[in-house]
Amino acid sequence: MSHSEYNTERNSLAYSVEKNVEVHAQKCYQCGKCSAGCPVADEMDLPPSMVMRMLQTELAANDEKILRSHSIWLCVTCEMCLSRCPMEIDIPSMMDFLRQRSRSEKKVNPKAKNIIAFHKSFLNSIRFTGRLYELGLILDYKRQSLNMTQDISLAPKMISRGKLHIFPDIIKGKAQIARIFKKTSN
Amino acid sequence: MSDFEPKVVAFVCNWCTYAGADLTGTSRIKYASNVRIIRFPCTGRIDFMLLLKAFANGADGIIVSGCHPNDCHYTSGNFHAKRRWIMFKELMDFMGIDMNRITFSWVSAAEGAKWADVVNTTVTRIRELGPYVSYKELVNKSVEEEVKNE
Amino acid sequence: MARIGVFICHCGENISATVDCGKVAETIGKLKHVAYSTEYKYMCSDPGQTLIKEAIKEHKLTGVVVAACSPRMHEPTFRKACAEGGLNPFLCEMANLREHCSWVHEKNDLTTEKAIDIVRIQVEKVKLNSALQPIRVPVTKTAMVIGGGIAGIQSALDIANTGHKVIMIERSPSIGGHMSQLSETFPTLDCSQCILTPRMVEVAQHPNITLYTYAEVESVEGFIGNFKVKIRKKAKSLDEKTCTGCGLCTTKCPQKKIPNEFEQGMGMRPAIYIPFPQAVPNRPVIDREHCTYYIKGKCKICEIVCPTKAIRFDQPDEILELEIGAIVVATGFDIKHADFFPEYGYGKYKDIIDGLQFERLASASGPTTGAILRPSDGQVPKNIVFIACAGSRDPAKGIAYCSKICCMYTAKHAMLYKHKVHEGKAYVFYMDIRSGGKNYDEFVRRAIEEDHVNYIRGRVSTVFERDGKLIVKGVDTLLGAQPVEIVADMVVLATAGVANSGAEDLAQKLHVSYDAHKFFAEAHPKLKPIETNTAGIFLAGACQNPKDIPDSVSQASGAAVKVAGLFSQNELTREPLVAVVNRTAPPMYSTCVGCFMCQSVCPYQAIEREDFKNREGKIVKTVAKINEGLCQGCGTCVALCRSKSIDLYGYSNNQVYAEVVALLNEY
Amino acid sequence: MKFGIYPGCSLTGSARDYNESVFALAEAFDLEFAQIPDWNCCGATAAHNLNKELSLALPARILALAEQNGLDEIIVPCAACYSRLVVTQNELKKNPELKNRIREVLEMDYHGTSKILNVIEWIDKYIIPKLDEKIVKPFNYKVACYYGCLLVRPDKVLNYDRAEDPQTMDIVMSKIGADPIYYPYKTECCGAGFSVSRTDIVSKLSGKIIEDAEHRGADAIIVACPMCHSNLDMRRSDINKYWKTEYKIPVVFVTQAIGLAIGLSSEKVGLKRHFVEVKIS
Amino acid sequence: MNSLITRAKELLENKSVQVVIGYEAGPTSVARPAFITDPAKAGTLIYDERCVQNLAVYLTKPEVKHLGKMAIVATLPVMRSIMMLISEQQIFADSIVVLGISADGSLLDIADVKVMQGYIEKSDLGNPEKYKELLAELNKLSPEERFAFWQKELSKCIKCYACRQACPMCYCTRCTVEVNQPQWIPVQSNTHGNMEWHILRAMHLAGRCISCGECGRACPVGIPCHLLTMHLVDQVHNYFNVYAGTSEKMSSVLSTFEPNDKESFII
Repeated sequence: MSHSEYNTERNSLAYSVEKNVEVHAQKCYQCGKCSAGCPVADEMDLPPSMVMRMLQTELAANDEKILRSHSIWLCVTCEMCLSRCPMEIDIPSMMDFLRQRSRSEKKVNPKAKNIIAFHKSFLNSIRFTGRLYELGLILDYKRQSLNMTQDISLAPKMISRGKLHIFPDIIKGKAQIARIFKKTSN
Repeated sequence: MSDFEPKVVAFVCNWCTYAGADLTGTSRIKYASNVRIIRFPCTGRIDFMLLLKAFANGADGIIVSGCHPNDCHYTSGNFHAKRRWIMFKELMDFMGIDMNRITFSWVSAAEGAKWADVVNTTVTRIRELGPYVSYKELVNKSVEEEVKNE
Repeated sequence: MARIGVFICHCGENISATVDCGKVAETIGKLKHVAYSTEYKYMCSDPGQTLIKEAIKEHKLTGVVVAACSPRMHEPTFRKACAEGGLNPFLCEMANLREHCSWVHEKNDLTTEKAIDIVRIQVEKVKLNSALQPIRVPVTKTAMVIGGGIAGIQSALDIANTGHKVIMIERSPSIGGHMSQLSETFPTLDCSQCILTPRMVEVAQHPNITLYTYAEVESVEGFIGNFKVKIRKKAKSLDEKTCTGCGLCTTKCPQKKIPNEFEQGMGMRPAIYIPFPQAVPNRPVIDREHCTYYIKGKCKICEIVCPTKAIRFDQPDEILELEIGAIVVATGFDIKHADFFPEYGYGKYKDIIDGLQFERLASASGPTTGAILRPSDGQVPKNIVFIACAGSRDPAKGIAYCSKICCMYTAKHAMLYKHKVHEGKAYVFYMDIRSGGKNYDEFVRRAIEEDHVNYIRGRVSTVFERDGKLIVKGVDTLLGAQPVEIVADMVVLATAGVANSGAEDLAQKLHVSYDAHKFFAEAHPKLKPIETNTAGIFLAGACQNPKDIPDSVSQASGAAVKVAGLFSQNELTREPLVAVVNRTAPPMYSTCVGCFMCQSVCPYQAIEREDFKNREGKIVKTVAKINEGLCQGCGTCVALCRSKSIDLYGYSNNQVYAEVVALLNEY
Repeated sequence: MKFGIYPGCSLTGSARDYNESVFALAEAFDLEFAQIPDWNCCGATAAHNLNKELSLALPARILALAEQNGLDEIIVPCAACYSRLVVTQNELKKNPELKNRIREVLEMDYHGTSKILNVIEWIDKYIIPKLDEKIVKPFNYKVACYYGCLLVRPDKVLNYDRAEDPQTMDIVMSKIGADPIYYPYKTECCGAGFSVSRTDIVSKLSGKIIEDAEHRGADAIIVACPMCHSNLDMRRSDINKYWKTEYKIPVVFVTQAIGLAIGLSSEKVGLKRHFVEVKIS
Repeated sequence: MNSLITRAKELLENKSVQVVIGYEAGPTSVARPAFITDPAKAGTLIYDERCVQNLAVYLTKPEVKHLGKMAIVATLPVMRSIMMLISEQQIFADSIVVLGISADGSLLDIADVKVMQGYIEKSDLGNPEKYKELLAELNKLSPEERFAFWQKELSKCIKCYACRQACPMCYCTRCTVEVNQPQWIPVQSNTHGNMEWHILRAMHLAGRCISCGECGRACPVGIPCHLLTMHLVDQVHNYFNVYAGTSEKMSSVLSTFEPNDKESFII
């Protein structure tokens, strides 16, 4: 079997990662330096080096575990892993891809609910105004996350320090922003 | 076309393909007897003009073969040959000369079986293509032209 | 008029079972210029060879074709027979009827036809063969060994013991190399100095070895057997013959704060110094860069105290010109230092040291007389972390290869530490343990099982300092990348082995290839690991890639055998199958037009420039010239030359052209 | 040469203090810059987590607007926005097909020619040369310079400071009289995007950063990123609750520190808006 | 082209060069080469659309070399020829003054080889547009049609070797066609031998041709032989990503290699 034939038969997650973000999981030799430097590794169900290893197996069961993991949502994109990786593997880009894939396949880990709720609220906020409306964001997030009591004491303090607008900033190009959102929705 | 026996000439390097063909012999692997081998020290030595001369002298097919990249006895002769064949092939294609009649291959001293395979596939292909009539006609016509000019 | 003799061999029945040898002999016999054609059962047998010898005389043959087995088998046999029969051996060719015909085809007319063609090709070729004489090159039986580490020492002694002269040059003031810096050696833990020092002394005392320390190669010209080498003997600023090596000057020198190279910067030395107590030669040199006299123009205390008046401040560098027959390159390696590692603090933490520094700490003759102490405060480290693969296998840092020796010396370091600090804890962060070698893996197991060194599989992300301790952050990848944080007193980096400084420069002077990492390149990775692509120059030790002592020593002895083999002859004879650039009468001199594209295809740097001058001495033409000492006869230049000014003996344009024509024309 | 500024959303809201100090410095040093007209949010972490194309399109619109208005150099005080803009510029430069696609999405021309400066680069280039003569109150404090993630990583793309133990902010601080301490947490992550959604993680990570600075005797943590600031300052009570501590070390923007050194009032540079009281003046 | 004349005059007057190679008006619609040694005659120099010949061919001619240090009016193909000739050690960079002419016909200030290299690198180095179409058309034909096309064209060849004489890169003092041991190329003109000659010529120019088209212009019977070398220019760029004549230190494609050179036909 030639290499090219082999490639066309692959439909693993690792292959998708290669195709979409040019990150080659096979480059990883499991030194663990990414996990060692990752600020949230101890919160993760699968530290970054484990995600790499599971991708390498190209087994459907492992691909599934990755897409359903909490880890991919806990990655804060601090880029420490990439900056120290001896093989220069772009784990942050890979994580972005895995998150998007996890969502598109509806495999999001339930524990990541709040994180995604926040991201969605954030994008909702700018979708209609063009800029972030922080108060709106907080209220929308509370609605989405059903986390009504959190930060209840923060908002008044922010307002008293002039750090929270009561009304949103709406840009002139908001229609264009809406179109951008529409065209890029996947 | 059943009695057509193609003439195939093989230009090979001494260290890999010639030795590989020796191994085909010591392994008693049988292959088509249409091939005639010409030995060179290295593929780097093979002048592209010789390939044209082979066709001009009636060859229906040609094999050019040497050491695999990185295995050249002289370190880099085959790399230079490779570039030469790339250019040659493109030029031949552009002039409409049938490159299906030339097989380029890497056959190492350990690849006795591959040598037999290279010869057999080439001979089979040339058998299908038939004699290189257009080239032979060109040569014959040219002889006539010369006679006319004189 | 050519008179060719053709001898068809039956090879028992190997050929005659499928090829009609009689018909071949008969058909060939009718060809133009074939004076004699015959067949015989075994051409390679004595009677067969006699047949050839007699026919040469009887039929006044000008060329011989033996149609038998592969020339790769018996060409030397038949060429020798021809020579004995009075014919130049290069007027003999073989037609391969066995491997290329009888063994690979069925018995039929086509096979016999092919056999006839095969013989015909060689007949046409041999008509155009020329009588060639083997190339003879005289051999200067003096070897030069560059580098005085263990590889150079071994090679020099082995060559010297075969009775040949050796010039050893070493750029530092003493021979000994990295091995002299080591404490104990794996896997036996015997003391490095104890096994090395006697060999160093032997070099100094050997009647066949001339040692030049503080010397470097300036230039190399010529070719195998005939190199002309210039070396620069840097001024030591003293008369070595007068100096007794008493060392008084070194104790009185007021400049004492120069980082000691031998101690890897962990100790200080004066400006006039002997690198280490066992140095060979045991004579000081003045480091002019740091000497007060050379900087400020006054001091001269060494001169005042010297009991034998040996100091020579105005001594110049000396250039020596040497005739050398073979060269062994044994320039060794270097390691990356802690400042190479941003994530481990760019070298700013005193207690993060490299492997060679640890060797000095562990050495009984080192700055701490063998006690493992923190460089920062002289305390005994209670927790020590060894980080393997520091820089090696790290493409991001430009070093993709494995440095090979680190796994073993890290195990040794951890062991030595545990032997000296019994209550201490030693951790090794590793990725893989590469301990192939005799008794090597057993050694690593001992470190783990008997000395309780804690091996953790994972790479350290960062090390930083807090409250005088080093915080080492890693993971245990065998526990699902569980975080590991060790509060260490000292960290030892098993840093990558890299090419020695100046390796590239030297390789260029020697015209020897080197790889992307500036390590010297061998001629063939498997079958010519000691040779370089320049004939007569050999490699020994870690200048080729990081190597441990046994490997370096083995290769050094191998290189010595190569040299001794070369020196076993007074002249080198080579097959004259080399390329030649034609020469014509002035004013043309050659049809070569001097584009020198051949120079860039030649793998052997065999193509030189030849200037032709007119009567006024002005250069009127520059053309290519093949150095037949270097040419290996690949012929790539021949096929490239547009004006057909280069040809190759044995495979000339005329010959190969005739073969093509012969092959296909009707007969 | 026309200079533009892209403040980003935070600077109009939760990081107004930062905004005020940037503009105060610009005023004090006679530096002019035009806000990129009608700028939009860069999309921040949310966009690149959920939608790659969107995460490129939003910053690309900002850069396209800058080009349209002839702004050759854009100052981006927010480290997060800075990172998104540079990464986008780089990504589109590498991939012409993607560039065309983004142009389509934007319905605007985009070339990626504007030079993007982060706040330290801006200070280095335009303030440092005229700084000495303006200093009236040297900032004589021990400071822990905290760079966070996005100012230095990915270093090969940003091409700004070294990723380990960066120095640019330390140098700026020492120029106004401060004593930057050795601080290994310089580039550790504060929790960034989890500011709202995972305050526990933010408290944990930011707590370590604050603890080490206090432990090493710093008088202030200096930052150049509104996200880092909000995590270390606004979230201080959560942090103290999480670690059961009473950390009081103030968190000061690098621009605020310079402002104080050249004699601007603490109101002027926005110090009064901080949650953790800044007893430095 | 006053600036060109002024510059040429100046060079000759202050003896920086002994000869200026340029163009002058001739009896036909095409300008002819001029070899100006007298500053007073610099006024006859012209540069306009009539000036098409690649003057670099004269740089290696002994009779021109004998005149002394040269200045040469150089359009892009001439500059690239000069680069090739320097890299192949046929001329020396310091023995020649380049009077560069830009694409719009104005005089360039080419102070040295570096400047020339900078100019070349900025220029479009592919085959000229007018030939690209022809090449594309030929490539669209079937192999048999191409074979027929070239047989027809090459049957016209009279072996006058004008293509060789016009080419700045064909500077060998002895050409392969003059070798008779063995006789690589038949002396007489016939279609097959003509084809062998043109293949030889194209191969010898592979990686060295700078797309000036001079060979085709020179052919008295109108064989588009420049298309052969230009096709290889495209292929060299395609396979090895280089154009000839861009640097004085460049080695030709066929005398160098990369271990990872890609091809798809060697089995």
